[in-house]
Amino acid sequence: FQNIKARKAEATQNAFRVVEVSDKTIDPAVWGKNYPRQYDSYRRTVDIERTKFGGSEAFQHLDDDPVWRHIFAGYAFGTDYREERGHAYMLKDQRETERVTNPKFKQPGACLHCHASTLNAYIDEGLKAGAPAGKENWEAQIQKGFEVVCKMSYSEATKLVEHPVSCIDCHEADTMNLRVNRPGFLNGIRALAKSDQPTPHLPSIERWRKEGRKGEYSPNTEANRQEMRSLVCAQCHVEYYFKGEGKLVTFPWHNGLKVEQIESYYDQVGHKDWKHKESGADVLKAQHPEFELWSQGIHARSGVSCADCHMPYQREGAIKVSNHHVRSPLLNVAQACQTCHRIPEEEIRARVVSIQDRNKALLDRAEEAVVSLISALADAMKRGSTDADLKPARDLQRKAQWRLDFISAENSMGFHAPQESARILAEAIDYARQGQLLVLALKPAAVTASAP
Amino acid sequence: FQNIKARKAEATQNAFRVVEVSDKTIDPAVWGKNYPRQYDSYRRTVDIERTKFGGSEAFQHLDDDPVWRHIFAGYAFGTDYREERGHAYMLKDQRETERVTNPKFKQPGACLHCHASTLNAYIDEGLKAGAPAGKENWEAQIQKGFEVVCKMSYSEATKLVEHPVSCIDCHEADTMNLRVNRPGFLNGIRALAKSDQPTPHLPSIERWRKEGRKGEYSPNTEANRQEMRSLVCAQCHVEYYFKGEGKLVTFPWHNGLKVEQIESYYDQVGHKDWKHKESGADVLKAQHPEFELWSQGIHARSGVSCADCHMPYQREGAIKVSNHHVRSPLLNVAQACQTCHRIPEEEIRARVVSIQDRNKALLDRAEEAVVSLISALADAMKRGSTDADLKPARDLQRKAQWRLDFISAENSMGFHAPQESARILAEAIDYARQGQLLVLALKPAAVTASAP
Amino acid sequence: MPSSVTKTRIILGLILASTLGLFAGVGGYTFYYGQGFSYLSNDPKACVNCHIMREQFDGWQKGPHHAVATCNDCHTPHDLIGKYMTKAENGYYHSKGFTFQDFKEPIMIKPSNAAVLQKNCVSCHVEIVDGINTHPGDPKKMLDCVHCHRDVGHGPIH
Ligand code: HEC
Ligand code: HEC
Ligand code: HEC
Ligand code: HEC
Ligand code: HEC
Ligand code: HEC
Ligand code: HEC
Ligand code: HEC
Ligand code: HEC
Ligand code: HEC
Ligand code: HEC
Ligand code: HEC
Ligand code: HEC
Ligand code: HEC
Ligand SMILES: [Ca+2]
Ligand SMILES: [Ca+2]
Repeated sequence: FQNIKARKAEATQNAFRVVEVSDKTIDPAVWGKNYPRQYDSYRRTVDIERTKFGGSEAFQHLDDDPVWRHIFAGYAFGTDYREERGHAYMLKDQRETERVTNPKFKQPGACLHCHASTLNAYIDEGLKAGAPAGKENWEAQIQKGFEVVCKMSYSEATKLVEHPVSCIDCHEADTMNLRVNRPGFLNGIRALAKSDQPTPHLPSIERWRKEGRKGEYSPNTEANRQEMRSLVCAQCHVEYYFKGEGKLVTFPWHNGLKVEQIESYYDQVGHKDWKHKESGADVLKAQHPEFELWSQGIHARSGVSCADCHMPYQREGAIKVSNHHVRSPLLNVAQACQTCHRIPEEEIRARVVSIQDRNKALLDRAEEAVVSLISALADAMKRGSTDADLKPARDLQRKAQWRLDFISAENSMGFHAPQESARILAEAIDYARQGQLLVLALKPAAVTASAP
Repeated sequence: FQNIKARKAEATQNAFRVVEVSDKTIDPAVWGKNYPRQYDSYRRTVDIERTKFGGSEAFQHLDDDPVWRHIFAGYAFGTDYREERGHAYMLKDQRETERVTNPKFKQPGACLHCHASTLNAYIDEGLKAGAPAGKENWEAQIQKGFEVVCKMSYSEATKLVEHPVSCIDCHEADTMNLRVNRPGFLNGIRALAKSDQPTPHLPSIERWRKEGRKGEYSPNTEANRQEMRSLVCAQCHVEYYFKGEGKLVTFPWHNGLKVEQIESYYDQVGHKDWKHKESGADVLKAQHPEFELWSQGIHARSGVSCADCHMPYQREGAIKVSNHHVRSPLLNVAQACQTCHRIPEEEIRARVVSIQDRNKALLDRAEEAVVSLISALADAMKRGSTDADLKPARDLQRKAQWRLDFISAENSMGFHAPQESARILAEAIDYARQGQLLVLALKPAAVTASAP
Repeated sequence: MPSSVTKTRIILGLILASTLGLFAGVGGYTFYYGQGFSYLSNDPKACVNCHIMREQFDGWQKGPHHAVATCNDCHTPHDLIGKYMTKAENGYYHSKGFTFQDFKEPIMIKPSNAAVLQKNCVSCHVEIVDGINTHPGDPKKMLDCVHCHRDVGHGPIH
């Protein structure tokens, strides 16, 4: 009966603070004294466990599927691209990847935006650079420091931080309310709000528009709690590029969140990530567009947030706390899914796998098409076709590869929006094959080799 | 008192019968005397109302999207292919379509399997043809009569029937329980049961297999009620072909219900629907695979039956009855969707439209690819390429066109299984473009014209 | 029809049985401390004594039946004997689960209790479902109310 008593006690107990924490407290261990349950689960992000397509074992994707060495030929990702793992590793993995350690890549401080607890580093650098002091200038300080840190060299900038994402990056210290602070995100979500793209999954943006688009859309004051449970993740789990010489981390949401809307933004600003080594095409790299893909799915539309699945409530004795062991929900189906889907665990797993297997089959198909186009272009170059000849086919490679990579770099293997992922891959296939047709139409006889 | 109530509820059919109806009663008006509510809604299937992609206005698809005259070139469907409408019209529309009236098509009695209340016609013809009498030989009589009727000429056979699908085609007269009787379906579902393809949405088949596959799987005795609420529809809303000289209506489920599994069956038996007039390819025609596509979707997996959405319960004064006005659920969202999805009607519509719009965009893309391949083949033939040259590309047309038509002929514009539909269309695009590459590789210079 | 005397005997016996059920689960102290006797009442609070039932209670309060049906109306048979038998059995699981915290969350209804539930739906709604062949209790022929009316008890789940 001890524990029935204990449980009655717990029921009436709420976390009271043993130490003071403030916006300046970076070390999660200190916060942990006040919130031991959240802290304990937070620390478990070091755990390593694999799932069929995801999980937290940092295997080398380039060995897993060597085709990608071709697709990334001439780019940093062609040297080292691993499966991502838990939050605890984000800083270490960035510091150690060959994409950083290999001097020829000269990475900027911008990289840290999403790999460390940078909030206070931004504020300190901002103040140093002359941003006005005082809480009311909080964002001005962040934005200023952000500009300073982005253009630093990575080796210099990384000295300014010591922790992976920490409590302070998602929470406001006094109230523990969720709070977003990443400048790349704040600027990106405002650009999205300014556009006319419907956002049924982000009602606060549609409200802000209806109420006359006054000033700037500000998530921390306008978004409701359920939206914030996704927006804190959208500070990092998104597509981005480094804008101009300042290397400013920029989220390309100005025309909307869909794959072709992001592409149209890149085309407008004339952005390319690199010139493809084998085909000579100006191509784009997609990075972890979880937020963007989720936005197109039925869960987002139904108001289901990232945290609902990746940080589900977990009973700790009498009270329920958010599980800060952020990971694949497939490692935790009961809490992550069954609260909403009252069906057996095996059935839930089977549904996910059938969605992911379909997506994987299309992904392989699209890979094959894109690689065939790359070889076709390479052959044509060898045979001396001119840039003018090849321009139309290279443009198609850019379109096709962007779509293929968008779904490949997205980390749910299509789950976050199954139909949309399939649509995107279908377009990737179509553009790649059309590109092959253009090449073949150039100097036909010689290239039949590269036909499938 | 509770018990009296309970017993009342268990009494299967308490709507007391004013007239006797039996398995021989074909005329729905007679049944209607006992079940006026169901009869009234049944008669409303004459109503005409359009939805964005469906509804019951029998417009001419070939005018709506003339591309299909090319795709169906040389086949009956190239002359007349309309949007389908309510059950009340099924016999009339069949009798009046140019696919029947135009003598050059010589349609068989087989056509009636799904367009009239044929149960008693089958039984009578069966008995005449010497099938053993007596209720215990019910199915033997049906199968025998089925063979007789299928090979008759349409004009001869159609004299044997006078009603569209009627009560007796879905119900057993004494109990009013659902009952399936169409021989094409009975044979098809047994073939499926015999295969090893998982059927998570049809638990009774998996049970029959687990229990040692004794005898033949028999839906009327094995399937539970929720399954029957879909199986009665699967008597007709399925892909089929006429087997051999006997023109037996056959459901190609021997290798499973997926698009490529049906294709593999047709390849095994060497079936083609016609030789394409412009390209010379041996192609297949897909017809209304609603049951097959639904089988791949999340609703089927969740035990949601056709009747749940297309015949939802409707309050009629003190009691509720199944709405026999079978139609687009979008004309009846409140009953069809909202009991399960407690969200505003406009939001439900918006979700369907976003799924259907995505599907339509892919459908247009796949159409363009298939038509490009057809033109490429036609050009090559003009330039005198041999059948041997063209065989590989024609095989790809068969694969591509089969997939395109499967989703086009299916009537939910992708809703019944959104991701699966997109997957199928992606494959259609890939095969069609690969076919173009093969043609282009043959006699290149001359055909650049047909490149996109 | 048993005489009123034998009837009270039966009831007393059943109370004992269900009490034993709880004893079997955890022993008398839990039963007493967890306000076991109120478990035999119709008061929803009897259920919510276990904070574990809190969610369902909150849901029920928001649900359409709040005003018309209590927990027992849906979750225990409406005839006396079955009622206390069910409670004895569930009492065992519940106390055991609550004490040893060995039950799986989220809590999901067991098939046996789902059948009880279905019977109760039908018995209250016998008029409106009069026309639709409900077949309560027959797993093959039964039309599962909750398949479509998942949220009547505890509000929308999503
Ligand atoms: C409805 C549940 C659900 C929602 C909502 C959801 N996810 Fe996921 N997420 C999943 C599933 C399931 C997977 C696949 C996991 C696997 O394959 O092991 C996944 C995978 C991921 C992965 C890769 C995990 C791994 O194991 O490698 C990341 C990162 C991710 N999601 C981030 C997000 C973000 C950010 C959001 C919100 C913008 C989000 N998810 C919303 C269910 C969800
Ligand atoms: C400050 C940036 C940042 C924020 C904020 C952030 N993430 Fe992450 N997340 C990362 C990085 C970086 C990784 C990869 C770490 C690595 O591989 O070393 C990651 C990894 C993950 C993974 C993969 C874990 C695994 O086992 O593979 C999941 C799932 C995930 N995050 C979900 C979320 C969710 C949900 C949120 C919001 C509640 C969130 N993240 C907030 C940066 C962030
Ligand atoms: C806008 C946020 C953001 C920025 C900026 C960012 N990352 Fe990441 N990074 C993530 C997230 C989220 C993940 C986990 C998901 C994934 O791996 O796809 C990740 C994963 C990684 C990983 C582990 C998986 C892998 O790719 O091997 C490495 C290494 C990495 N990032 C390095 C970098 C480097 C180097 C830069 C700068 C050039 C950078 N990141 C910039 C958000 C970011
Ligand atoms: C990647 C983002 C992220 C990080 C980092 C993070 N949290 Fe949270 N935390 C959340 C989210 C999301 C919630 C749910 C908030 C809500 O529902 O309003 C939450 C909720 C909480 C709550 C409220 C009670 C609960 O469990 O729901 C506490 C307390 C908390 N976190 C403490 C911490 C502490 C301590 C740390 C650092 C050790 C931390 N969090 C780090 C995202 C984060
Ligand atoms: C907070 C509630 C909630 C959570 C948590 C949740 N879902 Fe869902 N899920 C929904 C809703 C709402 C829908 C949309 C359909 C509907 O309205 O019922 C849905 C739809 C689905 C679908 C069908 C749509 C599709 O994309 O194919 C699948 C599969 C699914 N969920 C799986 C999962 C899995 C796996 C998890 C856990 C990783 C999960 N869900 C977590 C609420 C949730
Ligand atoms: C979850 C609900 C749902 C289920 C289950 C379902 N359908 Fe549908 N069905 C729809 C919707 C929505 C449409 C699209 C209607 C439209 O576009 O107007 C549709 C369209 C159709 C159409 C074309 C209707 C028209 O207006 O032209 C037919 C025929 C059809 N379904 C038959 C079936 C059959 C047969 C089954 C079972 C094998 C089935 N459906 C299962 C929802 C459903
Ligand atoms: C005996 C064959 C047969 C059976 C059984 C059958 N259908 Fe049909 N159904 C048809 C035919 C034929 C049409 C087209 C009629 C026409 O266009 O003239 C049709 C049309 C429809 C339509 C389109 C209505 C419209 O307005 O466009 C829907 C929806 C539909 N059926 C659903 C169902 C459902 C659900 C079931 C089972 C409860 C079912 N059908 C049973 C043969 C059948
Ligand atoms: C296996 C069942 C089945 C058989 C056999 C069948 N039909 Fe149908 N038919 C349907 C269904 C279901 C529909 C409604 C769905 C649709 O139109 O796609 C339909 C619709 C039609 C329509 C109206 C829409 C249109 O296509 O113009 C015509 C006309 C028609 N069928 C003629 C025929 C003819 C002629 C034959 C024989 C060659 C035939 N049917 C054989 C089931 C069948
Ligand atoms: C296309 C198939 C089909 C046809 C034709 C059909 N029904 Fe039904 N009927 C159903 C389905 C499906 C149900 C639901 C049965 C269940 O839930 O077990 C049903 C249910 C019923 C019920 C039980 C009460 C109810 O409403 O659910 C009655 C009575 C009934 N139908 C009468 C008729 C009458 C009278 C006719 C002819 C005028 C008819 N049916 C024609 C499919 C059909
Ligand atoms: C008898 C219950 C039931 C009915 C009726 C029903 N649904 Fe669903 N629906 C579900 C279930 C169960 C899921 C799977 C996700 C989940 O578990 O919540 C789902 C999933 C969905 C999804 C997400 C999956 C996908 O395919 O994208 C959509 C959209 C949807 N339903 C729309 C509809 C529409 C529109 C109707 C009416 C035409 C309808 N539903 C009728 C139970 C139902
Ligand atoms: C002693 C604490 C306690 C009390 C009092 C209690 N419950 Fe429970 N209940 C539980 C626990 C623990 C579980 C989970 C048991 C399991 O899943 O094995 C549970 C599970 C259930 C379930 C779902 C699982 C099943 O067995 O079907 C239902 C329904 C239920 N309770 C209803 C009730 C009702 C109605 C009452 C009041 C008459 C009640 N409970 C009183 C602790 C309690
Ligand atoms: C003790 C009697 C009782 C029991 C048991 C009961 N109900 Fe009810 N139910 C009612 C009454 C009385 C109403 C009318 C309440 C109102 O209209 O506000 C009602 C209303 C409803 C409604 C209409 C309100 C809504 O949610 O749309 C539905 C549906 C319903 N019940 C289904 C069920 C189902 C399913 C069950 C079993 C899981 C059930 N009922 C159990 C008495 C009961
Ligand atoms: C296949 C889905 C389905 C099943 C199964 C089902 N219902 Fe319903 N029920 C409905 C629909 C749809 C309505 C709404 C009818 C209307 O609004 O005209 C409804 C209406 C009701 C109502 C009246 C609601 C109101 O607003 O007054 C009650 C009570 C009810 N059902 C009880 C039950 C019971 C009890 C069972 C089990 C025997 C059951 N239902 C099974 C779909 C279903
Ligand atoms: C109107 C009928 C009704 C009433 C009143 C009702 N429930 Fe329920 N209960 C349900 C239904 C329906 C379910 C879901 C069963 C299922 O999912 O199949 C359920 C499920 C449960 C579960 C299991 C959790 C789950 O989702 O499966 C528990 C525990 C529970 N109820 C407890 C209670 C308690 C405690 C009360 C009183 C506060 C109560 N119920 C009142 C109808 C009711
Ligand atoms: Ca991972
Ligand atoms: Ca129609």
